[in-house]
Amino acid sequence: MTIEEVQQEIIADFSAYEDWMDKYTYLIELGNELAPIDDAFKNDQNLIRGCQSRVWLQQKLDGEFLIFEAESDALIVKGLVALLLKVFSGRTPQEILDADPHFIDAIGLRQHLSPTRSNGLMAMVKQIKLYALAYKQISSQKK
Amino acid sequence: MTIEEVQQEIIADFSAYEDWMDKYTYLIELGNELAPIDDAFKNDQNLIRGCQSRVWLQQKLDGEFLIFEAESDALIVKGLVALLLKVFSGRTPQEILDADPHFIDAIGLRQHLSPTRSNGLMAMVKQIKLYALAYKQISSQKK
Amino acid sequence: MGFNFQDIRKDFPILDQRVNKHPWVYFDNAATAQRPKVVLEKIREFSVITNANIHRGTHDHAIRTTEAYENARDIVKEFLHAEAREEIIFTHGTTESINLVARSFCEKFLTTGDEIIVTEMEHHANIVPWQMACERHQATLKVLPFSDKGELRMELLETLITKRTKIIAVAHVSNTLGTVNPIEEIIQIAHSHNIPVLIDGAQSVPHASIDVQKLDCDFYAFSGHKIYGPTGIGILYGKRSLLEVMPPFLGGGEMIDQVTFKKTTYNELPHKFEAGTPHYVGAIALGSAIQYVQNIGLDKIAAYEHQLLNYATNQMKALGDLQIFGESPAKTGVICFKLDQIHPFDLGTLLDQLGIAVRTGRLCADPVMDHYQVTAMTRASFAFYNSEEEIDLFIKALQRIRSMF
Amino acid sequence: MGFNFQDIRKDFPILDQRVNKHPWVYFDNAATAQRPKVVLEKIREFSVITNANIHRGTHDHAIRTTEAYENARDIVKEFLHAEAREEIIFTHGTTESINLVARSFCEKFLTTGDEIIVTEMEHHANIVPWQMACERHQATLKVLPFSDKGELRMELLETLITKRTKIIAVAHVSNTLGTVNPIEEIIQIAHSHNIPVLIDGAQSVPHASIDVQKLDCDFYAFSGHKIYGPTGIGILYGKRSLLEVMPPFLGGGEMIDQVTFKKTTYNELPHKFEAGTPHYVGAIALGSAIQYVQNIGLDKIAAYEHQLLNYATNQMKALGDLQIFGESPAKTGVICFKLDQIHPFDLGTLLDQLGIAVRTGRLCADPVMDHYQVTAMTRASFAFYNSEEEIDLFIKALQRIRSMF
Ligand SMILES: Cc1ncc(COP(=O)(O)O)c(C=O)c1O
Ligand SMILES: Cc1ncc(COP(=O)(O)O)c(C=O)c1O
Repeated sequence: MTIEEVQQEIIADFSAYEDWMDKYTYLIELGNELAPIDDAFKNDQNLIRGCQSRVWLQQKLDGEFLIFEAESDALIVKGLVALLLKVFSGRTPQEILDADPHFIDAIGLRQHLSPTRSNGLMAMVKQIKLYALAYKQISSQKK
Repeated sequence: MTIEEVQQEIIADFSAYEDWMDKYTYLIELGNELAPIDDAFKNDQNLIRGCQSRVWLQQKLDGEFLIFEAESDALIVKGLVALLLKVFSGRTPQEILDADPHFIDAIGLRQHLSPTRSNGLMAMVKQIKLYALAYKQISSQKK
Repeated sequence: MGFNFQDIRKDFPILDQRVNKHPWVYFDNAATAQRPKVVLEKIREFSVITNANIHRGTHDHAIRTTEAYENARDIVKEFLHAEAREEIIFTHGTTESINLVARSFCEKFLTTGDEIIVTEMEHHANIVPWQMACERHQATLKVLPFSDKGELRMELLETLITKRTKIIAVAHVSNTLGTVNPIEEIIQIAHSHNIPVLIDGAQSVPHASIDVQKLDCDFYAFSGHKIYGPTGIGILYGKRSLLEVMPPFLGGGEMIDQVTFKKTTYNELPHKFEAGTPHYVGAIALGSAIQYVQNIGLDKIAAYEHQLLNYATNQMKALGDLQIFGESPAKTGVICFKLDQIHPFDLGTLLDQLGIAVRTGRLCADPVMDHYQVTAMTRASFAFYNSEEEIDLFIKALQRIRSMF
Repeated sequence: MGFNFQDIRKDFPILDQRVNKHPWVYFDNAATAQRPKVVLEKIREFSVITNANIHRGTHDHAIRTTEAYENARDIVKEFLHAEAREEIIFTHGTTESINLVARSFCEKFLTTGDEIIVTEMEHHANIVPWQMACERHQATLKVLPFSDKGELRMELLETLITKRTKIIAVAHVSNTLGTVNPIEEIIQIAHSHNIPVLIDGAQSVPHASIDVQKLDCDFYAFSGHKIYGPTGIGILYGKRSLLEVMPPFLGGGEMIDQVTFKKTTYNELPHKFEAGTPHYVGAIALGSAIQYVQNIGLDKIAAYEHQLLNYATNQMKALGDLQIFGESPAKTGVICFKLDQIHPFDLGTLLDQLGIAVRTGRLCADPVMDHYQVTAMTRASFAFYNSEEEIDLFIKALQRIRSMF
């Protein structure tokens, strides 16, 4: 599935819930299902600091694809992190750079990504893009 | 005339003027008529500082009476100074301490004496009272 | 309850709204209070009817605005029971008030090797300015700890005081634990060593009447926006004898007497510490806010809020697996807590979905977080316009949220 | 005139009143401007509809207030044409903005024997903070004089600059002489010596559009209340590279990253310089005020005000025996003058009796008073909501008052 297809799928999933509390219940579920990352990677270097919740982000290259793992100490944030991973993990740097996570807006969770929010999600997206840019430059130098 | 009688006379004088501009014209007249004080006395020691206009106040004892001379660089203030001198100059310290210059209020110039005004008049009245207090204490010590 | 609750709610029309389809329950009062109509009316009056810059004006609007501003100072003076109006300085909030003292007092009195004492339960506003002052003057910051119950360990105070202690800064009421600190005792002990005391009153003035002369504190700071007044205005009370000898804080218009490039002399109190155009609209409206709570009666407010605190505490404890941080018997309507293992961010987000506004996070009190070894807390804080019915909604919401995890 | 005057007057209902039985003529705009309805509407909105303390909030009102506050920062950023929003600091006014720099910049960069240059025409707000800084750091304040015509003696600037010059602080527009200073040239000269420049924009932003990147100034300060916004709010623009290395000014909430008693780290820009609860209502309303003047168009405003200035200047000169202080061809709508030998206090008092509000006194510019050897001045200053008819009333009033002496 392309990034866009994944986003559409998420939007469809969420459209099943009319009530906000149900959306959050689903997010919490997603958060609970997300595989925890190894405690060893929950270090300062991987920490994306929001004022309220913390997000740890970890990346590695698998062939031409960038694999991300992430976790948060707040479950709702973790649910959102799971969605972002679905969209961004396992993509090429170029795909990541071209993508706009518009699904967040579409499912009505825009406020969680606004620059004035302090849950670290905005910073996580930025960080993912930065990694993508870095890998893209490295691989173009290799050629 | 007692202090009270002088105040009543001033109030009567001012009641002749209906228009504010006429009252101020009269004040300016009073200011112009006020005998200037000797430049030698216009020193820092006699200066009562307001932010906008300056008042110089000079005092001496004549028998049991306190004689004040004063001047201001602003004519309206000088007119008000002239009125205050009419009321307070040539009185005994006790008379001065007992007096309340209510005429200012009665002729509608209260705002010029309010503590937030910076023309130095409020400070002048305070200073006159302080001199009166000082002389009273000195004379009671002599006895 | 000693006052007509329905009437009071009418003074706060903002409270009558729905948020996320639920009736709005505002339990974030310790962060900022809502403003009654009279305050907004006053702001309107000094924008639409009368407005001019204050002081030195010779025209009608300038005179009226100046009088209203200075009248507000008198209101604050009476409210705090200060000895003189010159002891009331308008600042922009508690934070600026404390910074003013930390700069000016320390510039005058703090030298290398001196010490300052604060407590472990202070808001950052009553820690960081002192840390910065200590850094500038090579002095040391010492900390009076609190017990897990949330009470200052008063028995340690004397052991912290030395000949080098120059000032003690302590909150009247903690913004996290709600504890009402024994400031009378602290002031007495400090004064027996000739040490002045600054009281951070941000969380106390909205809930209790204050008498700075009886307390004999040397400085008292609070914010307008927490006492139902506007933002951007605050108060520093200082004893005249100290304010007189402290150097000015900010330089500019109004705080000077005469300026020449050779030598500038400063104005008298209180103007010496009020540089530039003050937030005169805010000051005037703060006066209205204070009169508003005085009209209701601070004792009545305190009693009612205490009732809310007890009601909420009991209901919350009945939920089980709910930890309350701060359980001093002397406590205002501030409850920091933890529900199960739910992260405060999640809890705050979900409460908001149910129309309930609480504050979550580190609450500008990192040392308190560290004390309890948590990364964040959830705080519900009450004002006299809140009700037991609202607490019931809150409790129901907690139960519902708990079931989601 | 390029905009509909009648419509504009409707935005300022305060102007439609009588003072002392005369139609009120407000010519004290340089002291503080009146606020259009939209500004008051915004204040109302963030008191009656939405209100919560900003940042770190997880609830609806906190989020909306935070967004409005940060949006106001973006408005200011666009208005000043700054490169980044991090370079826009909310302060409480020009005075605080300049003091912030005078404290923080000087703490970092000023050492014994260094020098600071200001000009002879500065407002006290741009003199006293530097004098205080010089005193703290044993540095010297040097002064660029102005000519009797009211223009900076630019030929002397190079002679004042030495290797020890650490900063130059100058008004964009003088609050007494009205002179628009050649700040581009000053900045160029300063930068050729690697000296940063602070511009006091209190009297310029309401009357001209500003591009801090084109100007290449290092700091730019202004006040909300002079640009039709609320009191208690102001702006400091600073180049990021400088703000980054300057130590914080005030300590407290929001400006920190992490606080422990051992070590406190500071937040990123712009928060590093915004300690405590900001005057968020004021900041949001300032955003509205800026949008309001932008909608009218600052170029149109400037052109119209210039027309008023010329009209008034010509009428006043025609009175004879009237001295105008400041006759630079580059001038805004500010006229300081002396009529016959009439004391400004008298003149101001009598103008007020005729409904006309002007400012009198030393105008927070003692050195300007000393330059012309007067104890006070009378100042009429115009805004775009003033008219030639009002100037006619003013001239008639001057004639009438003159006849009284
Ligand atoms: C040129 C200039 N600088 C600074 C200030 C100080 O501004 P504020 O009093 O708003 O801080 C003023 C206003 O009086 C001014 O005209
Ligand atoms: C105890 C305490 N001190 C200081 C402050 C800071 O007040 P402000 O942000 O209004 O300056 C607060 C408010 O958060 C507080 O609760």
